[in-house]
Order: sequence, then C-alpha cells, then structure tokens
Amino acid sequence: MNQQNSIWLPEAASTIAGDVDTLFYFILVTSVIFFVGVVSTMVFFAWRFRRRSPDDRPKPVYENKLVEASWIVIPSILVAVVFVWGFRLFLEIGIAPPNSYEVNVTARKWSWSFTYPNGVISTDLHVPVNRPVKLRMSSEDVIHSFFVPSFRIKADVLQGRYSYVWFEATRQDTFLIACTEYCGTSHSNMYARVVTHSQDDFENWLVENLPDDSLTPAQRGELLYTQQGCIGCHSLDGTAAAGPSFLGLAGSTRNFTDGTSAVADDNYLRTSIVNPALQIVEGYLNVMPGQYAVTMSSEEIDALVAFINEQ
Amino acid sequence: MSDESHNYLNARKGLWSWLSTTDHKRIGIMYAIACGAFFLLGGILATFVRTELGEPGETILGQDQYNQVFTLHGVVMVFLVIIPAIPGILGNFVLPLQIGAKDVAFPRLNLASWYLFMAGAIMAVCGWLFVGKVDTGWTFYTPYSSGASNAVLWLTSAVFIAGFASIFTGLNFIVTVHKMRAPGMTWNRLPLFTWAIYATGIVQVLATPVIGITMVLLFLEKLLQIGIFDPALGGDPVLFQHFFWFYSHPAVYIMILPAMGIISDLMGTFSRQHVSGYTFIALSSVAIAFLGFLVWGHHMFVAGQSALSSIIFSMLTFLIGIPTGIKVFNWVATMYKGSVWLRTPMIYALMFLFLFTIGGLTGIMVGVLAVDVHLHDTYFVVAHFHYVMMGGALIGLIGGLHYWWPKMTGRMYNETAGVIAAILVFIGFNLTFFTQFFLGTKGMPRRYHDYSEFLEIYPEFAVLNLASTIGSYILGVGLVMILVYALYSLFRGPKATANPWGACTLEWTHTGPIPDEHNFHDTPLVTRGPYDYHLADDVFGKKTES
Amino acid sequence: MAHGHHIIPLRTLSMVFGALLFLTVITVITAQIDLGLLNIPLALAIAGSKAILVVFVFMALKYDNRVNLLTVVLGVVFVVVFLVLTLADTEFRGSLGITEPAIIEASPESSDTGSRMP
Amino acid sequence: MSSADTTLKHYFVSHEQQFDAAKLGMWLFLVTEILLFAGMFVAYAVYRSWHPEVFLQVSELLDWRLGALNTVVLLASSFTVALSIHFVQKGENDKVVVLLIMTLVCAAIFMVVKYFEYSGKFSHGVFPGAGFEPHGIVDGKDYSKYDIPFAPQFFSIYFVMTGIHGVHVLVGMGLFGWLTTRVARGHFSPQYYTPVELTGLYWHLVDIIWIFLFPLLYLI
Repeated sequence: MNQQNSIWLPEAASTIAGDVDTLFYFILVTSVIFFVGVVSTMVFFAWRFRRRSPDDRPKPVYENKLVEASWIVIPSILVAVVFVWGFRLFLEIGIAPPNSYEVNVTARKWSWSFTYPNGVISTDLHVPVNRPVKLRMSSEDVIHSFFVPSFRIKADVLQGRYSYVWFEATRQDTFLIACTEYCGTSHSNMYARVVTHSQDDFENWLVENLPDDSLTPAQRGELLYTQQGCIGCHSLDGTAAAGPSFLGLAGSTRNFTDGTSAVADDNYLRTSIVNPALQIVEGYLNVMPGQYAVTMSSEEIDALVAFINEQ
Repeated sequence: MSDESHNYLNARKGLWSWLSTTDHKRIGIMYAIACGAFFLLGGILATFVRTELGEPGETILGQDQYNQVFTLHGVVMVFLVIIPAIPGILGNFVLPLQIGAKDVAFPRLNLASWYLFMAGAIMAVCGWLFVGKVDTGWTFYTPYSSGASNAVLWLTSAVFIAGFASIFTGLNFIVTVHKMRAPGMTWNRLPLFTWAIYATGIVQVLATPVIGITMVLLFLEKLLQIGIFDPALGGDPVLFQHFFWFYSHPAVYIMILPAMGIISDLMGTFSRQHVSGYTFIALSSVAIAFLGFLVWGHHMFVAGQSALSSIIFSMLTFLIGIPTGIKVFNWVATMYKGSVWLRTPMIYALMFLFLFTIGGLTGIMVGVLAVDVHLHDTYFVVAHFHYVMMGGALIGLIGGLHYWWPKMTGRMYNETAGVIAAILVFIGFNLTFFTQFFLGTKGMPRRYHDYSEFLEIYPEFAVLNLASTIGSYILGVGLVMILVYALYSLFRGPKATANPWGACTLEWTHTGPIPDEHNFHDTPLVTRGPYDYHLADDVFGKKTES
Repeated sequence: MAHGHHIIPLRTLSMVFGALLFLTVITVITAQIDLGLLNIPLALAIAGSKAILVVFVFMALKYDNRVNLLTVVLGVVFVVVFLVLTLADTEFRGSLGITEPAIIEASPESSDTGSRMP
Repeated sequence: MSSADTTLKHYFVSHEQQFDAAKLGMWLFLVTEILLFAGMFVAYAVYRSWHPEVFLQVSELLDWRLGALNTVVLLASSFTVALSIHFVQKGENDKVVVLLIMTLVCAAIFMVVKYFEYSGKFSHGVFPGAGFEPHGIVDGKDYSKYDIPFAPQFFSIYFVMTGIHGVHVLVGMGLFGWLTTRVARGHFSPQYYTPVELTGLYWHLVDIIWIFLFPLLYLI
C-alpha cells in the first residue's frame, strides 16, 4: 500500500485518474484565484472605505456597465470551458473499451461478491493490471454504490438492473473499495479490495480458486462463509458484530427476543440461515438478509452448517 | 410615529393573544421561537454525529444509533429549520413593513401556516422518538425506505404537512408584494430583501407540491406496495430520486435566496451606499428561482440516470453559477466609496461572502461531470452543502436577526459579545468543514459511522476528523453564546432608537422603536429608492452643501 | 355592474359548454381508431384545447389581469420541464452503456425477491 | 360602502384590491394543485414510455363508457358553476342556489359512478400494488389474461390518480354544500361574492384534471 497521495487526492492508479486530477486541479486553482480576489477586495474596501464619522453621507455610486458585463462574461467563459472538459472526460469514464475483461459484481447488504466468467466467486476483486476491466453490477436488495477512490470511478448499483463501470489499473497493488450510497446498518463496513496482478499471476489465481469438489463440506463451508457474505456480520473470534459470532455457537442454548430459547443444533442452524426472521437472538436486530434460501443450494447450506459446527 | 407605550408586543396580553394572533410580526416571533428550538435540537444531534466521528471506531453511538441520529439531524435541519426560518421569521416580520403594508394579504392563512408547520414538526419528532427507528437519511431513498420501519410513514406525513406551511407562506408573500405595496413603492423601489422573499415565494409555491406528491407516493409504496419506486415490485428507484430532487434542489434556493436578500440589505445599510447593480441583483434572484428548477439531476450523475440527462443537467447547473456570481461581485462592489460600518450584522455579511464564495466555487467543482464521479457522496459534498447552507443561509439569518433585533424587540444586543461570538463561529465553522474537503477528495464516503479501514492508507483521517470535531465544538460554543446574549438583551439590553443603523428602508424610517400593531398610522408615501442615502433627508437631516 | 367585474354573457358560456361536449365526443371517436403513435398527441391536443376553453372562459382568465395568466403559464411550463427532463433520463437510459434499461427477469410475480445472478 | 361593511378587511385599501388579492392567491393555489397532479402524470408518462403495449392492453379493462359519462357529468357541473357566478354577479341569488345544488348533484353522480367502477375492479381482485391478482370474466374480458408484468403499475397509477382526484371532488362537494347555505342566507351580493368565485375556480380545475385523466387512462 505505498501510496503517494497529494494533500488533496489519493494517488492516481488508473488511466483516467490522471486526467480527472488535472481537471480537478484546474478548477481548484481557478477557484482559489477567484476566492482570493473576492475576499481581498472585500477586506480592502472594508478598510479603505471604513466609516470616519457617524453622519458620513458618501455620494451615490452607480455601477458602470462595463464592469458589470465583465463579471458576467468572464465566469461564463470559464464555466463553459470547464463544462466541455468535464463532459468529454465523462464520456471517456462512461464508455468501456470493447476488449475489456468482464466481471460480475453483486452487492448485498453489507458485502460485495465478484463472479468471474469461469465460475470463481470471491469477495475481493482480483484483476489483471494494464488491461481494461468492465464490471457488470447489480444489487440484491437496496441501492449500493461501487467506489474505488484510487481509480476515481463510482457507480450506483441498483436492484433488478445492471449498471456498468470500467477501469484500467496502472499499478500492481491492493486498493480499497467502499460503498458510497447509504444502505443501512453497517453501510460503513461494506469494504472490499481490488487486487491487481500481472497477467500470468492473475491466470494462476483464477485456476487456484476454481471451486473443486475435492474439499470436505467444512472446507467448502469456509469458502461459502466468505463468498456469501456471512463474514460481513458473523465473526469467528467471539466478538459480536451485526450478528452473533460463530465461535462456540453450535450446541449452545440461544435465548431469543420473544423469551423462548433453544439449543443450537443442526436443525436450528439450518432454519436460522434459511429463515432468519423466525427467531432473533437476544440483543440483535432482525437485519439478516433472507434470500439465502434461494441463492444457496441445500448442499451448500449443509457445508456451511458443518463449518459452523467446527467453530 | 407610535408612542412608546403602545406597540405590537404589549397591544394584547396573554398566551392566547399570541396563539390566536393574525399580526404578521407576532407570527414572525413565533416562528423564531419554534425554529430556534429545532435549531438547538439539530445542533445537539450534530454534536453527537461529530463526537462519534471524533475518533476512529465506535465511540458513543452504535451503527444503528448513528444512522438514526444523522437522519434526524438532516430532517430537522432541512425541513424544520433552514427552509421555514428566514421566510417565516424575517419574511413575516419585515416584508409588510418594508413595502408599507398593514399586514400580509391573508393573515389567517399566515397563522394557519404556523400551525401546519408546528403540526408537521411535532409529528416528525414524535415519529422518530416513539414510533420507531428511522435510519433512511433525510432523502428517504427507496428501496431502503420502503423496506425500513413504519416510522418512515410518520416522517413522510410530517414532511407532507410541513410542506403546506411552506406553500401557503410563499403564496401569501407573492400576493402581498403584488397587491399591497404602499403608494409610490414601484417594483424598482422594492428593497432587495423583499425581492429575494418574492423570488423565494415563487420557488416555494412551484416546488413544494411535488414533494407533497412524492411523500404520498412513498406512503402508498410502503402501505399498499404500489410498486412505482420499489425495484422488487418492478418499480424504478431512480424515478424516486427524480421526484425527490425536483423539489429538493429548488428547496436549497428557498434556503439561500432569502439569505442573499438579507446580505443585500446589510451591504446597503452598512456601506451607506447604493447597492451596486440593484436591477442585476433583483433579476438574479428571480433568475435563480426559475433556473433552480432545471438542474436537479446534478444530484444523480452516478445514480444510474442516462448519460444524456447527466450532460443536460450539468450544462444547466452552470447557468445558475452566473447570476450567483453577479450577486457576489455586486455585493463587494457596493462597499466601493461607501462608509463601511463594521457592526455585528456587517461582520456576518462579510463572513457570508467569505463562506458562500467557498461554497459556490466548490459547487462548480461538483457540477463538473467527470470530477463529480469521484466526489459524489463523499465528505466533499458534505462540506460543500454545509458551506452554502450553514455558511450561507444560517450566517445570513444570524446577520439578519442582529440587524432587525432592535426593531423586533426594541432592545440592542451587546456589540462586543456579538463580535466575539462571530469570531468563534467563523473559526469553528472553517475548522469543522474545511477539513472535510480533504476527507472528501481522498474518498471518505458520506454517512459513515466509522472510517478505521481508511486509516491504513490515509493515517491523516484521524487528525482531520478530530480537528473537525473540535471545530464543531467551537462553533457550538459560538452559537450558544449568541443565544445567551440575545436572551440577555431582551431583559437588560439598552432601549433601541427607531433607526439605530441609519437605514433608509420603510421599516426603519416610518415606524417607532417598536412598530405599532398596524404598522403605520398613515400609509407611507414612497418617494425614493431603498438605498438612496443622498436623498434621505428625513433620516440624516438637511444635506449640508459639502 | 359591480365595479368593473366582467360578467360573461350566457351565450358565450353555453357556446363553450357545447364546444366542450363536442370535443369530448371527438376524443372518444378518434380513440377508437388505432392511429398507432399518433393517438397520444391527438388525445392530449383535444384535452389541451378543452382545458384552454375552460381556463379562459369558464374561469374568466381572458378578462382577468395578466398576473394570473402569468401564474398559470408558469405552472404549465414547469410541469413540462419536469416531464421533459425526467423523460430525458428514462428514455435514453443505457444509451452510453452506463446502465442497462432492461430489467433483469422483470416478472415481479416470480417468487424470489432478489434476482438470481446469471 | 358603509363603514360598517364587514366584508372589507382593515388591511386592504379597497374592495378591488381585496378581490384581486384573493383571485391571485387562488390562482397560485391552483398552480400548486396542477404541480401536485403533474407528479402523477410524470409517473404515468414514464411507465407508459417503458411499457406502452402493457398500458394499451390493460387499459381495456377500464370501461370507457363510464369514463365518458363521468366526463360529461363534470363538464355539466363546470357549466352550472360558471352560470352560478354569472347570476351572483347579477344578484339573482335564487337562481344561484338552484345552480349550486345542480352542481352538487352532478358531483354526487360522479362519485357514485366512481364507486361502481372501483367496486367492480375490487370484486375482481384488481387492487393497486401487491394485491393485484385479477380473476373472473366481465363482459367478455377474461381478467386472468391481464395478469402480465407491469399491469400492477398501471393500476397503481390509475387508483392513485383517480383516488386523489376523487378526494378533490369530495372536498369540492363539501365546499359547495357550505356555499349553498351561505348563498341561501344572502351573504353574497354583486359587491361581494369572492367565495363563490374562488370555489368556482377550484371546481373548474378539478374538472380540467379529469379532462386529462379520462383520455390518458380510459381511451388510449
């Protein structure tokens, strides 16, 4: 994470980032000039024409048209320049090059998951460097927003629609992904990483992470623990987050908000994954998404239950 | 001139005389009390937000609590303070006086507006306190809001009801300015504050109904799942954003235009000079009112709207920058060859110019398509709108309150306390919000309860957020200080004369220290412009042949 | 005559009423014929002319002072602005490939609330 | 005018000024009503532009004959209101009372027709939003064939628009009731008839909204 940030902007790690920064600095400098001009004139006038005696009655000053016209025309020109520049760059940001590598992104309440063409699902975005990558994004519940500060890209992720964003990383490093559209309880924990590899590292990574069935159910459960986003709310080290920790969960007695209680056997674990709203454990809110019954097959749920039993 | 004993404050006695008054001045005072209380509530919530963000990780609020606190901070500050405040308090009190009218056109409707405002306000606060957790943000974006708890129904109906107060106030002021000006008060002799309130009235009347229908549709979306905004039922969430911002952007002009009107009057009075470019400023107010309706899409550049509409909205957004620039340059030019008297209202006017210029220029920054992709929904936007809303509208309101305080209460506030508080507010404000520009450009998103993940890459986030929190405390102290010496002046402040600032507008020249219940004994005849100090012999005595 | 209020003659009122009924019949008939894309503008034009008739004669805007007319025109202009700029988004969505207009498995009656990833 | 004239408020200079102020105030209020309904027309336009064929097909379920009857009824009520203003200006208050009652009757007919339309839809499962599952056959149309995607959107918009318009008709009926009693008690004269004028303006606007609703929902 060697970042050479300027005081204003994070380091530019994608092709368009450089152009966005130049436009940003151009507007910044022009704004500072205007600001200093306005404030210094204001302070100078306030001092130069300060009141000498209470019954001052200065002669009326009528504005001259030339000065008035100048501060209409000059800002208009500047603003037009800035608009056209921004507009052209916006088209560049919007239109993905034809040969981009396409990855599917799913946003859900408080975690990201990335699906690759060959079936690999991962919670971090691994991409080849110096190659345009196009993300096809959609959300499973509310509006989220995919934002990578170092690439200067952002796009809201809507439910039921695909929205696209593209970038071409120029450096091999890990970059932060954040969600910038308010999406509920732990909107501020919905992080992920973009990891850029050289071309062949990337290919090896793809192969390594292929879901093979030689894994034991518990191992597959562990993979699912991250891929399906359980990691977003359930920790493994006992600390309570949005959801209870899995550490020592299996076999313990759980008392629920409606006063009843039950032993956490396989059946309880399965129902709480498939229909979380049924029984809410004391001290937690009913925020667990309910679509796992649909997005996960029953063997995947069994694998996850096996994994939880091992904690 | 009304004699000392009989004025609008002591003309009638008892609480019921206030609650059933149709006197525009008393209704202005009642708005002042209500908006003051809600500003206090909003300020306390802001302090909670800043204390939580003071250090990384969870300090005083859990995630859910934090989300609820910033939601109510937004709702209270936007709908219950900054939109009703200036038209409600100063518009009600000053407008009829400035145009020489006995009262607004529909006094009973004016009182009804206050009650509608209070009903909406109480409903909002009770909905949040008792009914359930509302953590949707003040924007109520679907589908999150259509899934959230039923307390959202309370808040949406509260906004719907309070919206009518805004509509009726705007309607009242437009009819008053059109129909009830004193003889001789032609359109180009209207004080610029009246022009600004008139332009605000247009925006209030034309924009607020759309938030009304948006709230009704959101209400039905939650109750009957009518599926217009909720994508799970085939609706389109971006359509909700269109409906919402079609009102909410003109709403920011409801907030800033009255403040601009106050600054024009302050500049005129305290430079004792012609307000430079009177016609330009007056027409700019109306131009901003109309252009304000064409630009709402710049809130949605990355929200998934079509590229064509983003381009159109960005282009139209820059059209609004021009009249705003005209105003700022003309205010500075007003001081040229004037006699600038740096009393507290003028200090707040200059502070407004300083802060609003930063706000305006950063507005241009986020109006540019390519840069907004990076800056949207980050702390840069939070800093921008606080600079224009608080630095602009609130500072303008505080300056206006200081300026018209002697006329409203007959008392003078303490000048040195005023200056000290102004300095505190200035330092606190800049410390709080200028640091947030840096947070924003580095990518810290809005509405984040915790930023510890960013610390690996930007260790300076901790320092910046701490500085912002300390700044918010200083700002809080400054504002409380204003409240204290204002209340103190009510009881022990020196009696004010009829025209302590030597202003030339009707509310100073034709009324006693405290205006009579029916404003003027005989309707004033207006013979000169609002800022013709060289003609104002009635204020300054015979002009010596200097 | 009460200080200058214009009293609209009965004849004008009944003529306008007749015109309104006639236009209603026209709009019903033209709606039966399938003119494809032309149906909407035609229906709106007829409804618009009926509305103008009501506004100018029944509501006496023709004899009223200009400020009221300006108010109505402003109201209509802003309705058109709201409509046009919103449609500028909804009609051209996905024009640049930024968002796709097609709804994924749009059938709301499909049981699952979330949309399955392909 | 005698100084004891209670209808002139102290803060107005003349009747003329008070009447013009009231008219301008009413027109501004009518503009807010126009913008209130504009929101719904935009929702209609957006969904129609996205799914024209669904809107075309599903709008067949609405019985345009009832719509046409309602249009004629509302136009008639607009006509009677315009006549009532005409006669109150002439001071013939007895005619005004008759005309206002006729307006009330027309409005009532409108609401009754709406009641039948709504109950007909509800009995066949055509509810706004999630409760939408049409069934049964009504004059040759098999409702279950209309259970297609985005049909609920059409009916949601239909019910919201005609519902809110219906509420405005009910408010109008209330106003006319109150107005009829005051005219009967002789409160109005050619010098002072502002409430009649304003209620008339409000009613004409309610009629104009229906003039647009009828073709957009029922016909095309």
